[in-house]
This record gives sequence, structure tokens and C-alpha cells, in this order.
Amino acid sequence: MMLVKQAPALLVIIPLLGAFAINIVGWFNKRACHSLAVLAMLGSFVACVITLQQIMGTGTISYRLGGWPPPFGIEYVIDHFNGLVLVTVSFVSLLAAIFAKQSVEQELPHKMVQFYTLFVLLVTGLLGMTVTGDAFNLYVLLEIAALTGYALIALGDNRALVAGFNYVILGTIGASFYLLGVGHLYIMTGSLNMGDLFNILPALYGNVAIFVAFLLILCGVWLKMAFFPLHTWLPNAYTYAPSAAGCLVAPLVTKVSVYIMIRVMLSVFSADYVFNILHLSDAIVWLAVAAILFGSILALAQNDLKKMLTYLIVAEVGYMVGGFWLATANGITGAILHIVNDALMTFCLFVFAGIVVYKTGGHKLSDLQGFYRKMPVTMAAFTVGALSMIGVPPTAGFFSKWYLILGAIDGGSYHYMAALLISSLVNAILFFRVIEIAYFEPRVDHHADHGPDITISEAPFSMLAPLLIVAICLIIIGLYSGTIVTNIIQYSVPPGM
Amino acid sequence: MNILIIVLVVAGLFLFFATTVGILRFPDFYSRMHAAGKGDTLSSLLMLGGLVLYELHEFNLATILVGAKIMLIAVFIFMASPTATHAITDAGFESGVKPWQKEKPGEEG
Amino acid sequence: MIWQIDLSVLTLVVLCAFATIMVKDLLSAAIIFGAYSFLMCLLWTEMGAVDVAFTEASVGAGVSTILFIAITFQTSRTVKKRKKGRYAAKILGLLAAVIMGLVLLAAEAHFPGFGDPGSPASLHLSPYYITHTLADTAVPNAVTSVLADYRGFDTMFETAVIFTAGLAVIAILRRVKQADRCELPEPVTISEGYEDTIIRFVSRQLVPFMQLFALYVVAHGHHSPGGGFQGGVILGASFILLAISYDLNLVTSRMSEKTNIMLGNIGVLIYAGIGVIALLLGANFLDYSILHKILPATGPVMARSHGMLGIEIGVAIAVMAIVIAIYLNLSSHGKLDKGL
Amino acid sequence: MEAIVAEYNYWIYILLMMIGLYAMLAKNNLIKKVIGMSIFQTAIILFYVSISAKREATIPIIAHGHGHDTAHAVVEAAQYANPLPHVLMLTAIVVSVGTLGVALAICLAIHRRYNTLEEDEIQEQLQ
Amino acid sequence: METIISIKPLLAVLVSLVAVIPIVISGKTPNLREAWTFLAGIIKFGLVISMLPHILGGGTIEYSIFEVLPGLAIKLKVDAMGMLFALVSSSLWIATSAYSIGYMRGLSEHSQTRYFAFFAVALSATIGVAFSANLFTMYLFYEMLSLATYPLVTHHQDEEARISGRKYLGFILGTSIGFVLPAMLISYFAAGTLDFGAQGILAGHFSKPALTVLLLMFVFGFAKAGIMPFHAWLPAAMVAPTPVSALLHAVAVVKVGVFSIFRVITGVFGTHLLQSLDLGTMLCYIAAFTILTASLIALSQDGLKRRLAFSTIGQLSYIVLGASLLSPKALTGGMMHIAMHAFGKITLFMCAGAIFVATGKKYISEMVGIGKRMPVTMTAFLIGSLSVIGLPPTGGFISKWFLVLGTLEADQIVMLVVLLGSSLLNAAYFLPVVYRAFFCTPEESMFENKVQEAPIWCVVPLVVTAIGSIGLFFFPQPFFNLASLAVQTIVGG
Repeated sequence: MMLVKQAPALLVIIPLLGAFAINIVGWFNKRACHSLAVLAMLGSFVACVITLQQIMGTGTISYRLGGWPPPFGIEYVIDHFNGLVLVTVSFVSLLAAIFAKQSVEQELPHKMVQFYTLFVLLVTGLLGMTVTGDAFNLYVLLEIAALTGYALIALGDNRALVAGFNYVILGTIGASFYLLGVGHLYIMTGSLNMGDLFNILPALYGNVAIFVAFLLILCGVWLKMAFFPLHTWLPNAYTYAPSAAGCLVAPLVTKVSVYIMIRVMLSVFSADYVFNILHLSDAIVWLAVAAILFGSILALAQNDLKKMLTYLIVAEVGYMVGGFWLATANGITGAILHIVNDALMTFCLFVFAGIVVYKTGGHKLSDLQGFYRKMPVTMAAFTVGALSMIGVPPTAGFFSKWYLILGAIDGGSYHYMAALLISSLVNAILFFRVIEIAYFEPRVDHHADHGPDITISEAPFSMLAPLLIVAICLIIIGLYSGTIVTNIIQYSVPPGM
Repeated sequence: MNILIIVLVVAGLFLFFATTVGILRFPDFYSRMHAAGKGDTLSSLLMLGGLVLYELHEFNLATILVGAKIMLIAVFIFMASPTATHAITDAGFESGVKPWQKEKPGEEG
Repeated sequence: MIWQIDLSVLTLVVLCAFATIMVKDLLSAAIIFGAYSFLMCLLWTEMGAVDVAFTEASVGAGVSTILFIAITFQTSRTVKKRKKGRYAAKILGLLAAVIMGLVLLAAEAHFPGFGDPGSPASLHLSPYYITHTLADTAVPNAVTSVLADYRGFDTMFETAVIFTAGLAVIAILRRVKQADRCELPEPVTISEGYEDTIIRFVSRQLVPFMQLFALYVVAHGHHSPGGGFQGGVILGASFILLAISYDLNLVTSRMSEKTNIMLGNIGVLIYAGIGVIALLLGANFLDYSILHKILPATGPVMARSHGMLGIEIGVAIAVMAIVIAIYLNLSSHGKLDKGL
Repeated sequence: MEAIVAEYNYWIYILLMMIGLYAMLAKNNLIKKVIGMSIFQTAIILFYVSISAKREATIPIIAHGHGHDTAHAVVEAAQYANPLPHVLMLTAIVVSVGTLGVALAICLAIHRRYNTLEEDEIQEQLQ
Repeated sequence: METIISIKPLLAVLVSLVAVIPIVISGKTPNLREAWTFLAGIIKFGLVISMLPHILGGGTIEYSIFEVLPGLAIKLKVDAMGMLFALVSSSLWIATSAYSIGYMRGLSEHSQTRYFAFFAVALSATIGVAFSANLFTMYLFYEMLSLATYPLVTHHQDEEARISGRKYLGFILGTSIGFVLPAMLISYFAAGTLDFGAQGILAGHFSKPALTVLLLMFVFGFAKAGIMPFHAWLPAAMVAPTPVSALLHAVAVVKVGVFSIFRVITGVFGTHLLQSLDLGTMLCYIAAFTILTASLIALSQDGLKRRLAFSTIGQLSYIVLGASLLSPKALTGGMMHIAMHAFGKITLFMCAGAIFVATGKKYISEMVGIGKRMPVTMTAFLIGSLSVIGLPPTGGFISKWFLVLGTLEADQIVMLVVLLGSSLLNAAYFLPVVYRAFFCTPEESMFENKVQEAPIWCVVPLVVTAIGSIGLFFFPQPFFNLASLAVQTIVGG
């Protein structure tokens, strides 16, 4: 009972403590790190599920840290929206932790302890960002996630360092913009608590300073989520990161940033302010269209699997941002649903990329030759992920796209719909190119230029299991997306839309 | 009392000014460091002393505590500042900075 | 607040910023940056933000500068004249800067005036903290009470951030593999073959005082500026001083890497642990007042005060360890045996 | 004069932010970028601290706080500076030094691999 | 006309899907594997048959599997039209699989397990389309079919297969995502449902131009129907092994395409709506164009399979034409043509395959006098071509007869001319083949090694289907009744 009451705190504290446990134990026994990490992830996942259950029972939960009443203390506010995101994040990170074992042993044998600690801390940061109801607390956790992210990415090969550095610079600009925006809100209202701000702000909607705060926060979050004009850091950073890190960072960081955007727009400002008072929707939807097309087309130009995926992420971010700014109930539903689906899809694909790296040592498309023959199960799972990316029913990707397009029709922005369809077609081309290579071209083993001399066969179980689980989830979630929407998401769509 | 304070502080300020002029005007590295090290240390000592006296105007435990703290600061400056100057000068010497002499023919340029 | 000082210092700050960006010699850039930070903390003292100033003095003017200097020694000291002036980047940067500047100016026009007692910021939340801190927590230093109690959760993650940073630096730089160690450049060192008695003596004398002072700052943070973080930084700085005046081996012999990491962990664990204890005692996370159940002879209010002391200590330990770790790794290319 | 005084801090923080941003985006040397980053963050801290300043207010340490008898002495909020931004900025400073450390570490590692800190040279080596 | 809820349709869909598992498991022992295939086929056929009486009794069978989104369920519904299609495909599957055993073994193809597995999946999808109760379900199975047939089309895994596979998916997926998906969403947004209604669901939601665009999106979107200009995948897909081509053309893919168009026209738009807006005529001309062009191209093809492919394109548009004439008789004819053409065309393809197995010849010009060597096959070929041309005594005649009546009923004289003209063209590109085969003496140089009939597994099925298409001339009742039932519900509804 007590644990149920404390679940909101536990879901962040368990991984935090876990990180230190890993770091201490790791000094004595490297092997223990992985299992500890998995345990921590499992714990926070359970806590998340309990929390979500609670919400669906009793509605929004507010948890006062230090027992201080808001707005004086920091509070956790958990409603259906971030309940859902919490479960997604913790689930994906649990799978990622399971996946990490082999690939870390192969890629970073000497940095295991640090890797797992940073890994778990990153998850802590993400969960904290998702769960908090305090604008500044969000910034601190943002920075934790960011720092761990920089480090995890910089652990990769040589190019990763440069990419990591750019990420540091741009990421810091983003976080600082967010902080500055919060500062503007604070100087105008004197409050930091989201709910409190939500109540105070309407009196100030006319004020330019508030608008600037809005812009700053938006730009900051866009930098973090690599929205189209500000995406430059992402592709290299995610391509050259260690694959175990990529599996965690790529699916989650951008999605959580999207979550933050929606959260701030709806819970600090209001749908009324964002959509009706400011007339930015059209411009931003056009930007999103640009993002989608740009991402898809550049993805088409890549001959490197991971890089292709990273450009797809840019496009997917365009989906979500655009979907939200369609300013229709369907659009927002689609955006939220897509946060969940895209996290899973991206994870599926990046895990696959990780397996490719583990098996062949490279991540060029040409490394996939003959995979269907050598590792049919893996390829089957990958195919599911690809289909979901393309948006073929009954995979999850189809249904979020469904809602997004409905939203587009609803809001009469057909250019967005067109962009979605085009990018689906491009995805189809992309993934069938991959499948063709893996299906038609016979494997020519050239281990000379490839590091690990592993004969290509099915991936080890600890890598295969997460892949299969997530592939199955993609279909199950696809089938149950109606249930998810009616029971969870519709509560987070602002009323009166 | 006040007179003393004023004298101390003004002397400190003057020395600071002198130090600055020295650093700007002296011909070479070593002499500048010389100006900086000495003037800096002494002037800060004087001013801190002035402040202590000022604190002790009304005389009770709290003010004595503060005064003691200020004196401690003075002591540390007294230890640290010359050492720093020495270190810098020494480093300069190690890296072979030549001392300045009055120009002899053939040394211009 | 004396606006004359305000204005003049601000102007100096801007000059320093320009200089440190423009100057070609990285070492002097680092020094000027130190001056910049120091002017900043003057400014803040003068605005009444003593704790911030204290932190900035110890971090910005102290540790950051040292780190910059270390990195300058280990890499290259001068900025190369670039072959082709990258106008694209310059124009982009200028454009971005100007646009941001204009936007911020537009907002600035609607701010309440500087130092206006009637601004919402000074009326909405802060009065509560100022008026209640004594009654709620028996800590006269409002900053400490807000930092460690009202918003203690932020501070816990702040500690986690610094811990993360240290870990990140280790993860990126630390070298264990033998091959890895060989292929890398020997770190530059100034300390070997050059023993200056004066410096060594003085710094050896100063170190204990520094540490004493650090402990004072930690313990007295309730009543005066300072607290765990500043104290921790000073503790770390004392070790850095040793490392500079002698060499890294002395430090590593005093505090091995393992001890260091352990301390870092333990520090944050103390913080989180106190929170968890509160949680186990049935209150919310980090609700120290519940601690009076286990602390002898303390009411809920004093329990908060003691809880804060506890976490300040934790913060201090963690910060000290991490500052040392960062410096050691940066100054020795992650080899920890010889370096600056 | 009053007008200037009322605005000056904010102008300066904007100026500093512009300098920092420019350095981060336009400078070629990585260390310079990092310095720009630090300036950028310090500027934001300056902004927050300026928010907290109050005329005729002293540092936010409640006077005569020693001893618990005065625990319920009436405290005038107007005479103390606003402590909240100070707290936030303590955190921000820590964050910035953390970021600084990581950035410098990456710089060092880059220099270790590419033996230069000039962005364009690194790019050349990457081609 | 009562409706019963029964799980039978679901079983009918799933049985071959489930069969995949044992097929894959028993991949090492071919006999067992093919035994599974047969078992599944027979069970499926049995299930379909078992539902037949109820349907003939004018009832329908429904089974709602899963409510995915509010107002959007994966739902199966068996009505006359679906039953007709299901009957055709499930019965022909057995024939095809029997044939493919002979074919694959005769050529000792590689990775036959994969082949049979995906074959089964494709059949599930086909039945799924036949039984789907709303557009969404249909779209789902439609895509499933496209993906399941990809490995079949590209079975050889060589460069040619790769290119044509690209073409295949490019056309099929491209159109279905690019046209059908948005069209479906727009209709869903407007009508709030996607369930097929007797009189459509779009009535009163759209202006005429909007409806026109929507209709075109659907018609071209279902590129499996091979309406020009989206037909190019069909000849390309000829690289596949012959049984696959047979499946594609006769049983599964193309029929799914036209069936979907049929469904959309009748179930989503509704004949009355189209009539009132006079959109049928437009479709008629599109179909007519395809018919004539395809027939003309077919004339110029030397490769037997390619000629058959183009003839298929033409024949499909007959069905579309039947749908778009919107008159009861034409609808009946169109539906029956699904069945009749299926039997005829599958015979032809099997023959082509048999010839290839026996002699390795692909080109008509090489088949001079082959009739003397393989009389059974070529007789079957003759029957098949008669059926496709539409001459008695073959089933093709009946369906075409109804189409002709339909044109008169809808007094579209142009279409009548088109039908007759195209029949002449059909004759012109089929009969020469037969003539050469039987009445020209081969120069011996072409037949160095003595050729006789293809293996028994190949011959039997094509004989069966040939007999079937004759039988359908004398006993068209089952299909005829189903078709007329369907038409009643559509027109009289």
C-alpha cells in the first residue's frame, strides 16, 4: 500500500539508486553491472505500471516532494498523458538494458561500469522529465539526460567525438533557451510550478514577454528534439554512438522532448493561447511538412543503415510536431499515440542495427547481404518494424498515421496529409531496398575490413529477445490502439477541441 | 580612531594605484611582477586592517569574531600573494625571459 | 545596491567577455575568463546574491579556470589563423545572435524594472520562503533552506548532475587498456624535474587551512553564505593545489581513484538515502521532518535542519570527489599517473 | 539615469548572451566554443540574479537567526532579497560546470585523435 | 434474409494461415509438407462449401473479430458476392497447389518450403478480402496479400526477379498507400463508418467533383485490377514460377483487385448514387480503353506468358466494365466473369507451365506442332482459350453473354461494340497458337529430344480445370445464383 502511494517517487528513485549501486558494485565485479541495470529498469517499469493503473483508477495524481505544498515545493503531477509516456519510456529502456549486454561486452569492454551507470542515469533523467510538474525541476532533469547522452554518444568511435561535441554545444543552447524561457515566465509571474503558471498566465496572454518565453521554450525543446531546421546535430550523433547507447537514446530522447513540448503547451500555456491567440499553427505545420519531406528524402540518400534511420527520426519528429499543431483533437491524439508507437518502432529498428553491427562490425546497407538466409527470425522482426514504419495495418505505425491523417483532414491541412503519404511511400522504398539487399544479394564474407570475425547466424538470445518482444508489441499495440485512445489518450486531449 | 582608519584605507588605495601604474609603466616582466607582488600585498593588508578597526567600533563578541576572520584573510593573502608572484616570476625565468637593461647600442629593434 | 558600482562592473564584464572571445592565446583567454567570472561574482555579491557569488567564485573563477588552463596545457595553446575565413558560419552566428538579441530586447521592454520590490517575482513565492524559513526549518539562511529543503529535490539532481559529469569525464578520458595507453600522447607536465621549495612549502601549509575552511563553510551553511557545494569545491580545490604544486602521484596516493569514485557515490547516496529513510518512515520522499522519529531530542523543525545538514555533507563529499576526478582526468589525459 | 539603471542589467545580459551564442556558432576553435558556452550560461545566471535583486534589500539571511527564541519574530519580506532565483542559479552553476567538464573532456579526446582543435581541420580529416 | 453470427468465416481465413506453421516445420520432408498444404486447402474448401447453403438461402454470416478503433472493426461478413469469390479461389487453390507440386518438383526449384508457406498466406489474405465486411478489413487483407506475394513473385532471387519485384511492389503498394489509404480516410471522415452498405455509405456527403476524384482514387488505387496505366506490374510479374502466375492471374491477386473495385462501387458508393451522378459511364470508358489496348498489345507478344498476361489485363476490365455499367445484368455478368475467367485463365497458365516443364519453351513461335507431342495439354489450352474468348461450350460464354445483355440494358451501344470487338481480338491472339500447335508440322530441328506430356501432377489439374470450365457452361447455377442474389441485394436493396 505504502509502495503504491510512493510509486511516483519510486519510479525515479529506483533507477537513481540503481545507478550508484552499479557504480559501486562495478568496481568489484564488472559482470554484475548488467543484471543490476536490468533490475533497476525492471523496478522502475513496475513502478510506472502501478502509477498508470492508479491514474486510470483515480485520475491525476499529485505527489509532493519533501511534503511541501505546491507551488512552494516541487510536485509531481501525473495524468493519463505522462502516465502513458512513463510506461513507454520505462518499457523501452528495460528492453534496451536487456539488449545492451552482448553489444557492450563487444564494443566497450573496459567502460562497462561507466556505461551502465550513465545508461541508468539517462533513464532517470527521462523519467524525471516526464513525471515532474515543476518547470525548473524539468530543466535539471533535462540536463541530466543531456549530459549522460553526450557521454554515451562520445563513447563511440572517432567520429562520435566530433558529433558528440556538436551535440554538447547545440544541446546546451537548447537547454539554456528552455531555462531562459522559464526565467521569462518567472520574472512575469513569480512562479515555477506548472499548474500555478497555468492559472496565472491567462491574465498576461497579451504580454510580449510571455510570447518570447513561449518562443524560447519552443526553440529550446525543438533543438532537443531535432526539429527540422535545428536537427543538424542528430544524424551524426546517433549514427556513430555505440549501438547499445543508440538503442536507448534514439528512441527515447526525441520522444520525451516531444512530450515536453506538448506538456508545456497544454499545461503551462493553454490550448487556447497556443492555437487561438497565437496564429502560428499554419507556419509550424508547414515547417513540419518540410521536416517530413527533408528527413525522408535525405534518408533515401543514405547508404548507411544507421544514418538512414536517424534521418527517419527527423521525419518522425516532423510527424509529431505537425500532428500536434494541427490543433485538432484527432491530430493531438495521433501525435500522442505516435510518441508511443514511434518509440517502439525506432527501438525495433535500432536494435536491429545493433545486431547488424554486432554481427558484421559495420552498419552499411551492404553489410546486410544474405541476412534473410542467415538469420530469418531477426529479419522477420525487422520486417515488422519496417512495415510499422511504412504504416501497413495492423502494425502500430498505421494507426497513429490514421489519426494524424484524420486530424489533417479535420483541420483541412491537406499538405500535411500529402507529406505523410509521401513519406510513407519513401519509407516503403527505403525499407524494401534494405529487404532486397538482405533477401537477394548473397553473403560475401569479407572479414578483412570488418572487425569481429563472427560467422553470420541468428543473434544471441539476449539481443533477439528484446527485438522479438518489441516486434510483437508493435502488432498488439496496433490492434489495441483503439483501447489506448479511448481509455488514456482522450483524457489528455484538451476539452473543447 | 577614525583618523587611523582613514589613513590606513587611503594608504592602501594609494598603494593599489601605485601598483597599477607600476604594472603599466615598468619596462619588463620582472619589474612589473615586483611592483605587483609588493604593492598588492601591502595595500590589501593596510585596507583589511582599516576594515578591522572599523568593525571594532562597537566592541562585542560578534564584531571581534568578524575582525578575527578578516585578519585571517589578511594572513592568507600575506602567505599566498607573494608566493604567487614568486611562482609567476620563476616560471618566467624558467621559460627564459631576459631581464631588461638600459639600451646598449645594437639592442634596439 | 549601489548602481554606480553596478554599472561600472557590468561594463567591465562585457569587456572581459569580448576579450576572452577575441584573444588568440588560449591561456590568456582562460585567465581573462577567470577575471570575467570573478567580476560576475562581485556583481552578484553587490546584488545580494552572496551564495551564488560564493559558488561562482569557487567554481567559475576557481575550478573552471583551472580546467581551462589544464586543457590548454594538454592540447594546443594558440588559436590557429584559419586558412579560409568561414564566412558562412560567421554570418550564421551573427544572424542568430542578432535575432536572439532583438527578441530578448522586445521582451525586456515589458519586464518590471530592475530591483523593483513590487515585481511579481518578489511578491508571489519568495515572501513565503523569507517569512517561513525560520519557523519551518530553523535555518536563517533562506537560500540554504530553499535549496536543501523546499526545493531539495532539485538539489539532489544537481548533485546527480555533477556526479554524472564526473562519470562522463572518466568514461570519455580514462584509459585502462594497455594498448590504448601507449598509442596516446604523453601528457604535458610542469611538475617533474622542477621543484620549487617555496611554492611547495606554502601550498603545503595552506592546504589544511583550506580544508578547515571548507568544513566551516559546509557546517555553517545554515547561518551564513555557503553550504555543501561551495565547501565541496574548496575541498577539491585544496587537492588540486597539491596536484599543481607537487604532482598527481601525491594526490592519487592520498586519495586513490577508487576511493574517489566511492566517495562520489557515497556522497549522493547519503542525500538520496536520507530521502529514502524519510520515505521508509512513511512520509514523502525527502520529507526530513519525519526524521524526528529516529533523531534523539529533535522536533520536526529541528529535524529538517539536521536533515539539511546531512544532505549538505553528502553534497560536499560528492562534489569534492568529482571535482578532483574531473581535474585529474583532464590534466593527465586520463592516465592519472603523471600530468599537470 | 533611473531608466538606464532600471534596464542596464538586462541589456548587459542580452549582450553577453549574444556574445556567447556568436562564439558557440561561429568560432572555429573548440575551446573558444566552450568558452562561449560558459559565457552564455553565465549570462542567464546574471539574468536570474537580476530578477532576484530588490532595492533597499539585504542578503537573504534572516537577521538574528541565531538561537531559536527568535524563531517566531516577525520577518519583513521586503527587506531581504528574493532567495528563490539564487537557489535556481546555484543549480544552474553546477550544471554549467558539469557541462564544461564534459565538453572539455570531449575536446581533449578529439585533440587526442585528430591532434588539432580547429573545426575546419577536423572536418578535413573526416573527409 | 437472416444474419447469423458464426466463427466459420474466421476459420476459413485462418486455416491456411495456421497451416504455415506445420508447413515450415515439416520443411525437410516434402511429402508431408505438401500433405499439409492439401489438408489446409481441403478444409478451407469444406468450410466455404458448408456456408454455401445458408448464403444461397439468402442469408449472410457475420463475425466481428476485433474493434480496433471506435467505429472501425476488423469484421468478416459472408454475402453472396464474397461467397462467389471465395468459392472460386478456395477451389482453385487446391488445383493450383497440386499443379505447383508437379511444377516445382519437375524443375526442382529451390526453397520450396518458403514457396508453399507464402502461398498459403496469400490464400488466407484472398479469402479475407472476399469475406471482409468493411473497407478497412479489406485494405488490411489487401496489403497482406501484396506483401505475401512478393516473395513468390521474386522466387528466383535473381536480378530479373529483383527488378520485377520492385515494379510489383512499387505499383501495388504505391497506389494502395498513395490513393486507397487517403480515399479510405476521407470516406471514413465523411461517413463515420466503413462498413459496406447495400446502397453505399457516401450518399449525400460529397459534391460530384469530390466523388469523382474519390472514385478514381479507389479505382486506380486497387492497382491489382491492372487498369491502365497501372497495369505494368502484371507482365513484369511473369518472371515468377508459372503456378504463381496462375495464382496471381486466376485465383488471388488480380481477382482481389477487381473484387475490391466491385465492392467499392457497390458497397461504398452504391449503384444508385453513381447512376444518379452518372459516374458509371466514365468508368466504362476507362475500362473499355484498357480492354482494347490490352488486347492489341497481346497480339504483338511472342512470349506465351506475356500474351496471357495482357489478355488478363483485358479480361479484368470486362469485370470492371460489368461493375461500372451499373445495370443488374451487367453486374451479374461481371461477377460471373470473375469465376469463368478464373477457370479459363488458370487452365491456360497451367498449360503454359506444362509446356515449359516438358520442353522448356516459352515462345509461341517455338511451339509449332507441339500439339502432336502434348495433345492433352493443348486440348486443354484450346478449351481455356475458347472460354476466355467467350465461345460456347465454355463458361466464358455465359458471363460474356450477360455482359452483352447488360450493355443493352444500360443502352451503352459503344460498350457493346467494344465487347464484341475485343472478343474478336481475343480470338485473334489465341487461335493462332492453337492452330500452329495442331495443324503445322514442326521442322524436326526444333525437337531434337523426344518430348511428351508433362509430369502427371501437372497434367491432371489442368485437365480438371479445363473440364471445369466446360462444366460451368452446362451447370452455371451455383455461381449464377450467387451472382443474382448479390445483384438483388445491390439493386433491389
